[in-house]
Amino acid sequence: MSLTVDDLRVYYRTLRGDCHALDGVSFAVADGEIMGLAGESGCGKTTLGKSLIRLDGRMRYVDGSVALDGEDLPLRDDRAMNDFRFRKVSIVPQYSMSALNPIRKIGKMTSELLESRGIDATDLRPELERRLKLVGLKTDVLGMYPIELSGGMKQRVVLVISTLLDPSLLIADEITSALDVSSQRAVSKMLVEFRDRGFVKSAIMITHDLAVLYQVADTILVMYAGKLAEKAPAETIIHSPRHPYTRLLLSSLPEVGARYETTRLAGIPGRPPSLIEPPTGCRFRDRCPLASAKCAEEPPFVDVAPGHQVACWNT
Amino acid sequence: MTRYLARKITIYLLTFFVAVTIDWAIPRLMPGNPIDGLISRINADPAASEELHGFFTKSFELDQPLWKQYVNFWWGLLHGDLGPSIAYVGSRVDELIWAALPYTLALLVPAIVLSYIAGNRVGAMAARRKVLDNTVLPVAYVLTATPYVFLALLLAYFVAFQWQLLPVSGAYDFSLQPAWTPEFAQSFLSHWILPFLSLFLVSFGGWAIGMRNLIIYELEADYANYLQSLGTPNRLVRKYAYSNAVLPQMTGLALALGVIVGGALVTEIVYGYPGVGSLLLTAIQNRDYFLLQGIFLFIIIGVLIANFVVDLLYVVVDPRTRTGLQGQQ
Amino acid sequence: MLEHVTVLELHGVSKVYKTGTFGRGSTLAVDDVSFAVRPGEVVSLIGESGSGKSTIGRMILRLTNVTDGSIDYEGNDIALVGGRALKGYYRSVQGVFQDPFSSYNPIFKADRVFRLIRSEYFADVSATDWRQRIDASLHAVSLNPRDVLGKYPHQLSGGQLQRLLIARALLLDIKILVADEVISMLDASTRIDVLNLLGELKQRGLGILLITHDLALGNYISDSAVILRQGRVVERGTTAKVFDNPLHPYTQELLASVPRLDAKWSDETVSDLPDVASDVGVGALVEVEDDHFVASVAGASS
Amino acid sequence: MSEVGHTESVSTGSAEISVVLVDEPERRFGSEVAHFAIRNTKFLIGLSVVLFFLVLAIVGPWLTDAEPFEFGFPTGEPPSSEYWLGTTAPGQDVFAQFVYGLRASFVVGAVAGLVAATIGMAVGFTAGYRGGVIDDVLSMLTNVVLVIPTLAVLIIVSAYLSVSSLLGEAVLIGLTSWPWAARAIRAQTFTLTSREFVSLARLSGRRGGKIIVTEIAPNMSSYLFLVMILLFGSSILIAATLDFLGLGPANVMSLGLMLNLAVSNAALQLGMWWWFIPPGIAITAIVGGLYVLNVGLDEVFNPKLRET
Repeated sequence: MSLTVDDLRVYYRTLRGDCHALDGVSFAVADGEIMGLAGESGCGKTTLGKSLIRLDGRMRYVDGSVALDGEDLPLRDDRAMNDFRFRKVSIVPQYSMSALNPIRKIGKMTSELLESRGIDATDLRPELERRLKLVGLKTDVLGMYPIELSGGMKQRVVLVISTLLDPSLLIADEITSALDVSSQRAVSKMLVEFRDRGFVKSAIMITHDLAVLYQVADTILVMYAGKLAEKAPAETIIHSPRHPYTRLLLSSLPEVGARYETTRLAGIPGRPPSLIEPPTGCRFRDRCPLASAKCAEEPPFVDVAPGHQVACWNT
Repeated sequence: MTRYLARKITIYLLTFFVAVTIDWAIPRLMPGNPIDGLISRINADPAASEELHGFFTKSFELDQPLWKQYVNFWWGLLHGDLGPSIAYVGSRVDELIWAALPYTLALLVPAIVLSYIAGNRVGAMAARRKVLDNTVLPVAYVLTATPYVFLALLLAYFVAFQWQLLPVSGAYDFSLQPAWTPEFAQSFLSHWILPFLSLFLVSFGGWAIGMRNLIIYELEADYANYLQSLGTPNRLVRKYAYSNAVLPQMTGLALALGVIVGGALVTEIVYGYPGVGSLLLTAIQNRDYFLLQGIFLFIIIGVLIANFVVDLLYVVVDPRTRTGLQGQQ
Repeated sequence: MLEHVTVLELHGVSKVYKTGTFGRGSTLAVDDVSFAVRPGEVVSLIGESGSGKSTIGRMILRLTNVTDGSIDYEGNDIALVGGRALKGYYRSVQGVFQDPFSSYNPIFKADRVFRLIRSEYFADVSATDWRQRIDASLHAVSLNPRDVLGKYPHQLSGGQLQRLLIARALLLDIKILVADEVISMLDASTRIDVLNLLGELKQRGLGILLITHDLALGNYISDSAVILRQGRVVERGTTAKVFDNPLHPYTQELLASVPRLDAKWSDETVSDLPDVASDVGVGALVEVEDDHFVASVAGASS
Repeated sequence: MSEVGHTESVSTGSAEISVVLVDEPERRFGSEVAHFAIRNTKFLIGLSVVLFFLVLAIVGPWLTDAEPFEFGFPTGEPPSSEYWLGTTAPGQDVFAQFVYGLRASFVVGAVAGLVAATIGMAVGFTAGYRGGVIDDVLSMLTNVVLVIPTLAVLIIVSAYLSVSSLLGEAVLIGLTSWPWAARAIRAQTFTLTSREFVSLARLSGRRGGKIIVTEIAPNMSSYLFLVMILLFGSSILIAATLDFLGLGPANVMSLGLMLNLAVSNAALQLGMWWWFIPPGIAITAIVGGLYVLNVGLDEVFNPKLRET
């Protein structure tokens, strides 16, 4: 089992008190699996991604544990965690466009980064060049400054750097959102190819765009207001979802071909609850058409079919 | 890169042109006849003032049409002829300034360079260690708020007069003549330390605060977060933060040159150090207009050259300007 | 209510941005673009970032000037409309922008946007009459006055803020609305409500220019579509024709790249996937079928 | 000066969703600013120091009937119960000189700060809002005045103009120290002008000038206040230097003039520390207090800064 997460809880300080960004999530990602992590803004998907590698600023672990390849990750010990970072678990951050040091050539920064982690940069040089070619970049990119590259090129450079040590788990946070449609497809397919070539053993792809996940992810985990709603193979989530939130979310996505006159789509009324004082029971209760008295009690995230988990009493 | 430097040079040439024009225009734009105003303030006896009146009219060439005066002013300037000095009768302004300049530079250049380097180092350390942050920073705030003249007075009073550790006034012992002898060097150094120190400390405070804030800002930048997410040891992250923070500090250095030069002039006056500053004091006290205008031009030229040097250093430090792309403003 | 004369027409509009100090360098952002927007019709202007679509929106709203060509509203060139007449133009043509939180001055309450309109256009209207108009326009955008009035922008959701801006435009009883990426920053679930609102307003006779990079949205409510690439129109016509039978390679490429929920991407291997070939020439627009124009592709067989 | 505004990064498509809607803007408004200000130690220290000297400047002259230039007091007396700050070599009351000097420094600081801020705002807002050629010309002008050392210009001007009044000196200082404020305000205006609420104001029929006043300036009020504080402090420093050089008004007692008189009357050699130390400390304390006050307020207005 590549990654198992058990009742993980992460809060972060805001001016108005603690925000329960992640409120007890448990799931697993198998070897070779690309898990899509979807949900609207504020559902905690980015926080979940960060909690597996490095929390920043005002976030802190409240509860729970994470095991990677059978080994418990020392989440709370930042120094010990360094041994796992980059080698075992790596990340392509949401801010990839500005993740490269502006005043260092890309080649020099990469070798300084590798040397600082005790790795001989010259050994890896051929492999680095091979992978750059693989993602459609010429090797003289290494001699250029970040300011000279386009957004799509920077995204690919960060993807290559982050996976250079063949990590067991890669977290790809919104790597397609800031790109044009054509480069969006290219980058998404690169992730699959990196998994196929064994550059990463498994990956979590975080995005709000369910359509992209349907194209590349094996399974999709949908989150809502800091908790897990549903996880299932991509095909099942998109075409036969069980959780009411997933169903409503899918029904509000205009398909290429859907017309206003013929197929009138509907959004989900209301807004996600504030996570500063989250409501008890199921957090989707006040927006859910199937809500009943039972929903006052929090629904467990349980198997309803092999590889298909849902957190809802009325599925 | 050439585009970046070309733009900078145009600004400096334009600035020099404006400064010279200001220098030429002020005496001529004063209400009333400037010469009467000048002489009344020199309050010399009637006979001398009559002779001075003719002297001024000829040297200011007020009888000429304005544009002719302007052209002649530039012509004289380009030939290094800044006119005669009134305070030091018989010597020319440019000679006086060239004589005083080495002492000012001996004070100014080390003070600027060393305070910049030390200030940035200490500021970077303060951003890292809490204990330093709570001790060095408050001191830096006091230092940068202290007027140059007051720190000079404090050091002069305690170190020189009360504790008699170091001499005050002059650049070397009166009995000596400038020569490459260890004895002269020792005397020169002992006179040099206090003015240098007072100039160094005030500027040091400014850089330390600036760098400390910039480093904290850079450590929050995306590239720092990314490196830390990949488990990079803090040493490398801080190194990158420092090299990125130095860029705005360089621009800051260029902007601060005017203030530091002003500080140097005042510090020289407190210590009677024989640089351009002391020359300035005598020029003010004796209403020596040509000397004042000469000093004004030297300060402008000096600051412009220093600014250009900082721009050259900036091109070295910020590679993006070398790739033809616009460096930071 | 449909006046045949009311139309917003772009004739060969181009825009050149000056760069460098004293504008020595220049970049061509929009190049010879022509199309029209009529009341009761939604025209979608589709292009990727850097295609110049937002620049066109800003030129129509007189927020930036046209380099050459002209934009005519009701037959006269809006570039010549000055001072008081410009305020008249804004009574008929209004805009809503991409970032809801950047469209409100954060230190004032959200409904200050109404006060701005009132002080400039309806100073003589009585308070009660004005309040009724606000309630009516809020109702038209299915917002409850109690939920939105008197709140700071950060206390409202992106969807509410965008609908508030549309209500503001309705107060001026406009004919043409320029909606520049109004839903790209909203969550999927609230996005569709704003789109449906635009659909209802179209049926009530409003002309809408929907500027977006999202083909699925463009297709959902637009009657005709204009595909833009690097400042030039590559294909234009009735939405159904353009989407069902794309003729220009760029449009075909876009439609093939859009991630769909009912079909997987065709799976050529990643490395040979070219960025859209930039050398595909873009000639003048040729009417290939009724209301379906395509830029002639130099050399390549269409 | 860190950026005032709740989202820094420019939106590049939908990736911006989670950033904008998740963390509510950390900025604070009216009542909240006061609430956090009184808890910020830097703000309190800076404010109390500045207020102390302000009160001393207002009340001081009423505590003594001696005039700053009045002679006839014992010469060179160290501070005593009768002469709180002692007397000068020629027999003047140092305390009288000190409190009148304080008053002069606050006046110069305020007037010069106001003049510089007004010009800075005018140039900064116009260049930032208008852009294009106007921006290029104004920026060129700003860069030129920025490079010329303020002190050098003041030396020349005051040598000829024989500055007779405190106001004259303050205006002169203001006229030469506005450039960096103009640059700071221009940069801030530039970012605000690109925000969509400015375009919306134009779509509501508002024109340039009114938009700057009603939309842009209020948004920068905290930023403008910080600029004003720093201008106030730097003007006091420049005035002290000018007066020390003897280029300030000769008939007005200022802290700089006290230093000048002390040095030219060999106070250091005679060990009369009470003649030059109080004015020096006062200048340092006021300017230092203003800087610390500014840092404290910056943390209050933009809580993103790391709470040290």
